[in-house]
Amino acid sequence: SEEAGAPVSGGSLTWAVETEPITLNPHQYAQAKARLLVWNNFEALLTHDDKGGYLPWLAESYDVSADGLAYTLKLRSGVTFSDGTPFDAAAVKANTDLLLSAGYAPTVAAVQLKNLKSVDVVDPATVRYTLKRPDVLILDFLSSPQGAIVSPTSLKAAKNLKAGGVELAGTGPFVLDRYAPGQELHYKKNPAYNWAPANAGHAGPAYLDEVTYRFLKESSVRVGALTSGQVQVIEGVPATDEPQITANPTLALSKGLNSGSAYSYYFNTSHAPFDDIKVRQAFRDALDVGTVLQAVYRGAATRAWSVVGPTSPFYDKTLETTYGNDPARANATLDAAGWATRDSDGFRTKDGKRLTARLVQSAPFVRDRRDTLAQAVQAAVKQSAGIDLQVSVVDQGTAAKAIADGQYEIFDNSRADTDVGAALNLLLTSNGAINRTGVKDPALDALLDKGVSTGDPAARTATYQELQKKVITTDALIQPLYAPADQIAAAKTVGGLHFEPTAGVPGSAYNVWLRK
Amino acid sequence: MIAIRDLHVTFPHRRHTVEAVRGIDLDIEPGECVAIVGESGSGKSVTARTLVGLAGPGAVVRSAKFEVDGRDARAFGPEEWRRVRGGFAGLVLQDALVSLDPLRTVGAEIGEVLRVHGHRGDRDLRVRDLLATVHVPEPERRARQHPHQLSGGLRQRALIASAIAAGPPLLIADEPTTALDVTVQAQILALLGERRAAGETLLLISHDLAVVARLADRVLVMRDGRIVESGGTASLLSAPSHPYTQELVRAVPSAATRGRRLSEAGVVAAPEPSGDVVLEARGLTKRYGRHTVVDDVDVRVGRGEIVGLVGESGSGKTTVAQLLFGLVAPTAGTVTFEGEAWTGQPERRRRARRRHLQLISQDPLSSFDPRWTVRKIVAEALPRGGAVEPLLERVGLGAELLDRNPRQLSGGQRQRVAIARALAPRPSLIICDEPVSALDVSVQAQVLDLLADIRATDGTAMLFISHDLGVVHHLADRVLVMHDGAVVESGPVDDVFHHPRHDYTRELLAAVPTLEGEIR
Amino acid sequence: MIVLRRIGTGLVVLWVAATAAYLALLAAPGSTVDSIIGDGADTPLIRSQIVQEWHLDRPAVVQYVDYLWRAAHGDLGRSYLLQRPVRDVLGAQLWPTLKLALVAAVLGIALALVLAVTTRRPWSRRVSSTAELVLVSTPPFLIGLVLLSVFSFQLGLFPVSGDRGAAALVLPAVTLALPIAGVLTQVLRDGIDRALDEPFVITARARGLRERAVLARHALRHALLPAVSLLGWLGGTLLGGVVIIETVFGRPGLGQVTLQAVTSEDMPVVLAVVVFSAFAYVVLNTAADLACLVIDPRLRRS
Amino acid sequence: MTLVLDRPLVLRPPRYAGFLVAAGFLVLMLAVVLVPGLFAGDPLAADPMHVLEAPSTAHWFGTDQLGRDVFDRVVHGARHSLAIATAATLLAVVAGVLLGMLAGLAHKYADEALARSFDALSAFPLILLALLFIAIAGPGALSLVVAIGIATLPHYARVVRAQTFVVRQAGYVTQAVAFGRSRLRLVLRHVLPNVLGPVPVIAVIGLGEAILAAAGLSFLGMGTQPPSPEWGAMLSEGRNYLSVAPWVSVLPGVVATLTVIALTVVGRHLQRRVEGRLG
Ligand SMILES: Nc1ncnc2c1ncn2[C@@H]1O[C@H](COP(=O)(O)OP(=O)(O)OP(=O)(O)O)[C@@H](O)[C@H]1O
Ligand SMILES: Nc1ncnc2c1ncn2[C@@H]1O[C@H](COP(=O)(O)OP(=O)(O)OP(=O)(O)O)[C@@H](O)[C@H]1O
Ligand SMILES: [Mg+2]
Ligand SMILES: [Mg+2]
Repeated sequence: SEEAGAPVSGGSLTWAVETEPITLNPHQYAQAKARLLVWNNFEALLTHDDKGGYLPWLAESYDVSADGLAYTLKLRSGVTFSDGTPFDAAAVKANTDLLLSAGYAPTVAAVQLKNLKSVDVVDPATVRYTLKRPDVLILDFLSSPQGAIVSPTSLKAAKNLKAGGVELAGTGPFVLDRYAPGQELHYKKNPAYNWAPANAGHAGPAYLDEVTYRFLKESSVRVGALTSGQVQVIEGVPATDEPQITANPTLALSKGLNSGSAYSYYFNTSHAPFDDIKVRQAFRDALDVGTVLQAVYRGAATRAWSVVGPTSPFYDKTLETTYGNDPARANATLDAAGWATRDSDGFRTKDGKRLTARLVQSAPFVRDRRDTLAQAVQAAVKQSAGIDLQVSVVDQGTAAKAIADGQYEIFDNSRADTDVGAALNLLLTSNGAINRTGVKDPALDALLDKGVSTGDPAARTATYQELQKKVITTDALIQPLYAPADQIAAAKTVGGLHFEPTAGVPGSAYNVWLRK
Repeated sequence: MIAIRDLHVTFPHRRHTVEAVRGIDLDIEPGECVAIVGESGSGKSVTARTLVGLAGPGAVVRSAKFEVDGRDARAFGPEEWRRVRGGFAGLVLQDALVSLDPLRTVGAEIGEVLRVHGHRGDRDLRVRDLLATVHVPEPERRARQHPHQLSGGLRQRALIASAIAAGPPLLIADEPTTALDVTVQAQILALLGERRAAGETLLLISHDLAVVARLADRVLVMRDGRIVESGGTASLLSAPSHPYTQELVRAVPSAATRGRRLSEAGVVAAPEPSGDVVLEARGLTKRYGRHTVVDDVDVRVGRGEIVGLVGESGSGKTTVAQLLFGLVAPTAGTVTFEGEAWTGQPERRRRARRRHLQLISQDPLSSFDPRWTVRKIVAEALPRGGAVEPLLERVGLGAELLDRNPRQLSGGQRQRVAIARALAPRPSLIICDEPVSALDVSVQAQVLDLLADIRATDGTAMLFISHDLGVVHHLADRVLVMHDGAVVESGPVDDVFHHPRHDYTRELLAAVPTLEGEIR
Repeated sequence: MIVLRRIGTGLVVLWVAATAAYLALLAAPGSTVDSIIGDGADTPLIRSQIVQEWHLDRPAVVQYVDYLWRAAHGDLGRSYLLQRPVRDVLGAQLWPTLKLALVAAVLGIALALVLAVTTRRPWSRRVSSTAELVLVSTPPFLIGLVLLSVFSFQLGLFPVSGDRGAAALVLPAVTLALPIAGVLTQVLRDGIDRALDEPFVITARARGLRERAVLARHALRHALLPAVSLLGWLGGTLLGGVVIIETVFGRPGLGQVTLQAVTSEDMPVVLAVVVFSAFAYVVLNTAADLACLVIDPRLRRS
Repeated sequence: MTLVLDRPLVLRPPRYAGFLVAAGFLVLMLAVVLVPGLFAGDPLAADPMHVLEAPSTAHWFGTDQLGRDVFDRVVHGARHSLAIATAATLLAVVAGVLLGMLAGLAHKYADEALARSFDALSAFPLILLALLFIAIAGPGALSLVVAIGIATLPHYARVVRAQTFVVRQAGYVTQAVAFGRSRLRLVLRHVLPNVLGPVPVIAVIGLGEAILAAAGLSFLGMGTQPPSPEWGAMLSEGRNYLSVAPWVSVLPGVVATLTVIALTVVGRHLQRRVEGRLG
């Protein structure tokens, strides 16, 4: 903010974060909330710009062959890992080969690198990625945490390779020198750092001498820690706590919408009642998403109209206000669909069966008060259309079993992939890893394939907009709810806080400074 | 030293106020030994404790005059009372076995008195001297031991040592011999006699006239918080004037009372033994681990016969009873009951014959199901269709008790209910394990009379276990003397008690305080 | 000899606990693979890789024996979720929890001793026993929330959370200590009452001892006996308490690890926590037995 | 007879006043459990316009994050919380009495094995044991019931086992042997009724513990599922709003505490009565 003045070097910052990463090895990265930590000490070959394109980072440039099967990257020279190992093509290949090796990172190998054939060292400063079929998402991988390049020496030496920690060395502007599980991560400045990407805000070493990230799971506790001056920055400020920040003249609040898919309810079309499109439409008409969001998030949530997040370049704005909040139509549709009778509790029934939809939430992954939101939705659809939404928050094993056995009618999810195509592939392809709608539609699969076969932004936008119209309007497969967002609250003495372009999550501490 | 007039001690309660002491006068002159006797609950202990200002929580003490050591104690504050306690009067409490702190050494307990009363000099040395004074062998070692490592007699001695540690001119001993074996009891009495001979003042409290008779100059008889009679020991015991005192004196069982009623004037018939054997045990032996508790014991009980079993605590009397009853299997030996094998049989086979062998224990209360009424308890023992009332009448209980819970009965009434229950199945033998040990003399007299009556009318045989030689001599036809698990002597009571052949029997007999001996 | 037998039974309890927990977790719905995948991507390829990595294709018996064998050698396995040796995971969290538990225990015990001894007069006793009743009847997290709300949010006297410095320890330790103090005070007071009913106390008074000395030298030691035998209970309460207290105060520690492990079915960690808590119980109970021996000479006989 | 000495007498008489108040509270609770509709409105009625409002005459306990009336939820929550606690306690009592008596009557080795397994079971903090169970069976009311039932079972089993030992050796059982009674009859007529004596009283106090345990587990998110208004779950949900709306979590907690206190007071009173009768 303005009060922080011009950037100055030095100082140490304490930043309270919501989530303790389950792993500090970037290759194993699986939590969007951990992303702001990764880029402190690790870097990828490319990075996102704010228009859906890519900028070189540890690479100097990249080049795609005409058939879309070979990606050749020229690497930056003069870069060294913090353990002294030089950064070169061999290091890049070592990283990628490790990712492809069995048992190391199954998810990366099976999803992000599923189309990768090989990585080759062309010369010490050049690598080539060869694909089995065209897949522009390889660029997204190359700029993702999983694509971060770790010192091959430290990869070999690490005792707990998958957990990572201080033993893994990266090229980033900070070096992780202390990890107290359950408590905090401590980074110190890498004085030799001199290879920031073009959009980083400045060049050369980071401003701060040290950054400490403390893990404070409870939002009230984070806010309390900030207002009492124990920390200077926090992330994750729930709506109810926002007034405490905004009312305080020494604090500032900023928000960023995340990339990827919107938080949505996916209808399970493989059995009744949502195998009937009328019921799916009626559910959406029965729900006034705006009011529900207002109640739960007190105006702090951004309503989503599509499965694609509103900040994505592929977002189809024309979908807005085309459906929902029409109880009369919902009731008429349901009457027509045969759910015309009501039971003693006021729920609709058909052939003696209640119109029930089960939503199974896995407790460890519930965040953003999505359980509360579910209760609000529950109350709303009951009231307006007599739909019985049953919400259960269960442990991971039970949730996995419920999903595996098809014992659910609604699945809730949001994905924080930087390229929404990655999320849509997982969620909507016939054999997608998290296809919970049960949809198997060749036309849909063709669209999804087309979306990743070309790197041309305009062509991709057209494809994905067609796809959005199909799943939202034509098929009513999805009830989008809100666009996940991140919040940063900080003392006004802190400058340079920002959200990562495209991803929309809080950025690393590289460009942050502390007024003296 | 002590001069008290019209002392009242009451314990106010919300629902019922207990008047423990109702207007007694008490004077103790220096060098005198005064005794208070009376039945349980008559207010003896409360009186004794009131003398040192420890009447009890919430007690209200009123008196016309209360002088301790010539000063008016009614005006004493806590500090003055503290100096009286231990300094002027040493108190030996009633429950000798639990009156020393089990977590501290004997030496520490005695030393504490010395410290509190400002003893100068080597305390350990003084503790050892004190222990030696009360005849504790190896005082040095004993001083370092904890109470549980000492026998009952030694504990009582240590307690007396702590009471006299600060050299108080007055020693108050509340039931100093209760719960001790006769031989030990005799030693403690000898110790107290020694102190009295040395010219100390003594206030002795007991329910046992015989104990008192040996030591006291003066006796006060207490009942219901009042003193009913007092006077010189010899005159009071030989010619009691108050009916209650007369009753007390008459009720003491001994050789002289054989064939006589204790609770009233009259005689009891003793039938001639028929010669049939009801129960016979041969070579009974019981070992627990390496410890032999019962060692090669033979018992024979004839029809209609009362066989006494005496011995000190721990000699194995109860174990013999359990072996005969068939609750515990003997390590060796056999029991024959009514001519058929009794031991070595499966319980299923014995069940039908069980009714002919009954048991009466020392603590009747615990032998009743706490939820049951008297009626139900007795009815359980009756053969189908038997009536309860006549049975109760036989043991001298009215029908008004039928629907009471045993807890609402007095000790004597409880034991009568237990006897009624034992009689119900018309047994041929009743094993009585210390049936009167917990009872006051007068109540004990009634129960003993009842047992004698039953034998006379029903011809029920009994094995009568007791540590009280007087009781056995009064009631039994034959006696077995047990010592360390073995029977050392047996025979007709008069033979054994008048002409003991075994040393141990002689020792036992010598230790028994008797009224007759003192009165004559 | 006693010690050897204690260790023997201790080992049996440990083995039973570990085995029971192992069997129990085996019976849990969803496979191990499910819990490792969590809400991540799920394809047959990923599954087969996980099976390979964790050797899940072996028969259950072999896995169990292997688990016992490794556990006996101090290797508690690797966390499914955190990808680190369980020993490291627990080791790192042990100290914050231990610190909290120790401070709370000391606080609770001290408070109980002071209260039990000082509140012997009728009115103070009544006030204290009412407070104890309230404390033992209140859910610990409510105590925590109220303390947090008043002392941190409203008054700002203590840091809201975390594990930094002594100040951060105050509220959680007090929260944990209060119910303990409540229970212990009741036990101690009851023990003192009982001891004061014993004849040896009258004897002590009859020697001219001051009431204070009777309490300190005689009654308190007797009251300590039942309190000491609560040591095992105390350990359990502390261990169970930290699960909630650490959540309320956002502190790191075993409680957090346990909760995370249970919800994400991180079987190796859950098992380790079970074994650890059984271990703590065995140790504490042995300590309690020994302490009783020290206090009460009557028990030393055999 | 032994004497009761030098303990302030004031303490002995039972506190009837406290007992009566507590008993009255429990009667009220019972009424609330049986007909919650009489005392409060719909616990699920959300009102997005009145979210997190402070206690007032319209909403005695304020409103929660969805604009539901906290008082209505607390009243209806009584049914959930008390039902769970009662079911868990019943389970523990029945299983505990059976196992405890079995151990008390069994042969040395069987008894030893059972006693050790009670020990092993109580080696775990209740919360941990319940968590373990929930890890297997998943969260939910039924899991809570079984978990708390299992976790509190050793408590009853131990009391019953000890009591069985006492009763087994009591004079009246010996006496019953003297009348040639069969073993089964002995157990049914003498042992069982006398062993059961202290159980109901412990169960009343145990009920309070079960409420606390259920609340604790719900607080950790292992209990009943939203939107059902269970006290612990309400506390847990409300915790997020502690700094802005403390009433959402504190008031249900206070009601839970009062219930537990009332149960303890009544239980202890009964205990004194029973002991007074027996001793
Ligand atoms: N602290 C007390 N509160 C209420 N009543 C008491 C108290 N102490 C004694 N009593 C009552 O006072 C009466 C006299 O008791 P005391 O102990 O003096 O009898 P005792 O003659 O010593 O009997 P025993 O031979 O059984 O020792 C009894 O009825 C007893 O119940
Ligand atoms: N079940 C048992 N296990 C081991 N030792 C036992 C057992 N029962 C009794 N004893 C021991 O056997 C000895 C005799 O005990 P018993 O009860 O028969 O004595 P007693 O003569 O009835 O004594 P008292 O007059 O005190 O009742 C005692 O030393 C006792 O400790
Ligand atoms: Mg007395
Ligand atoms: Mg005996």
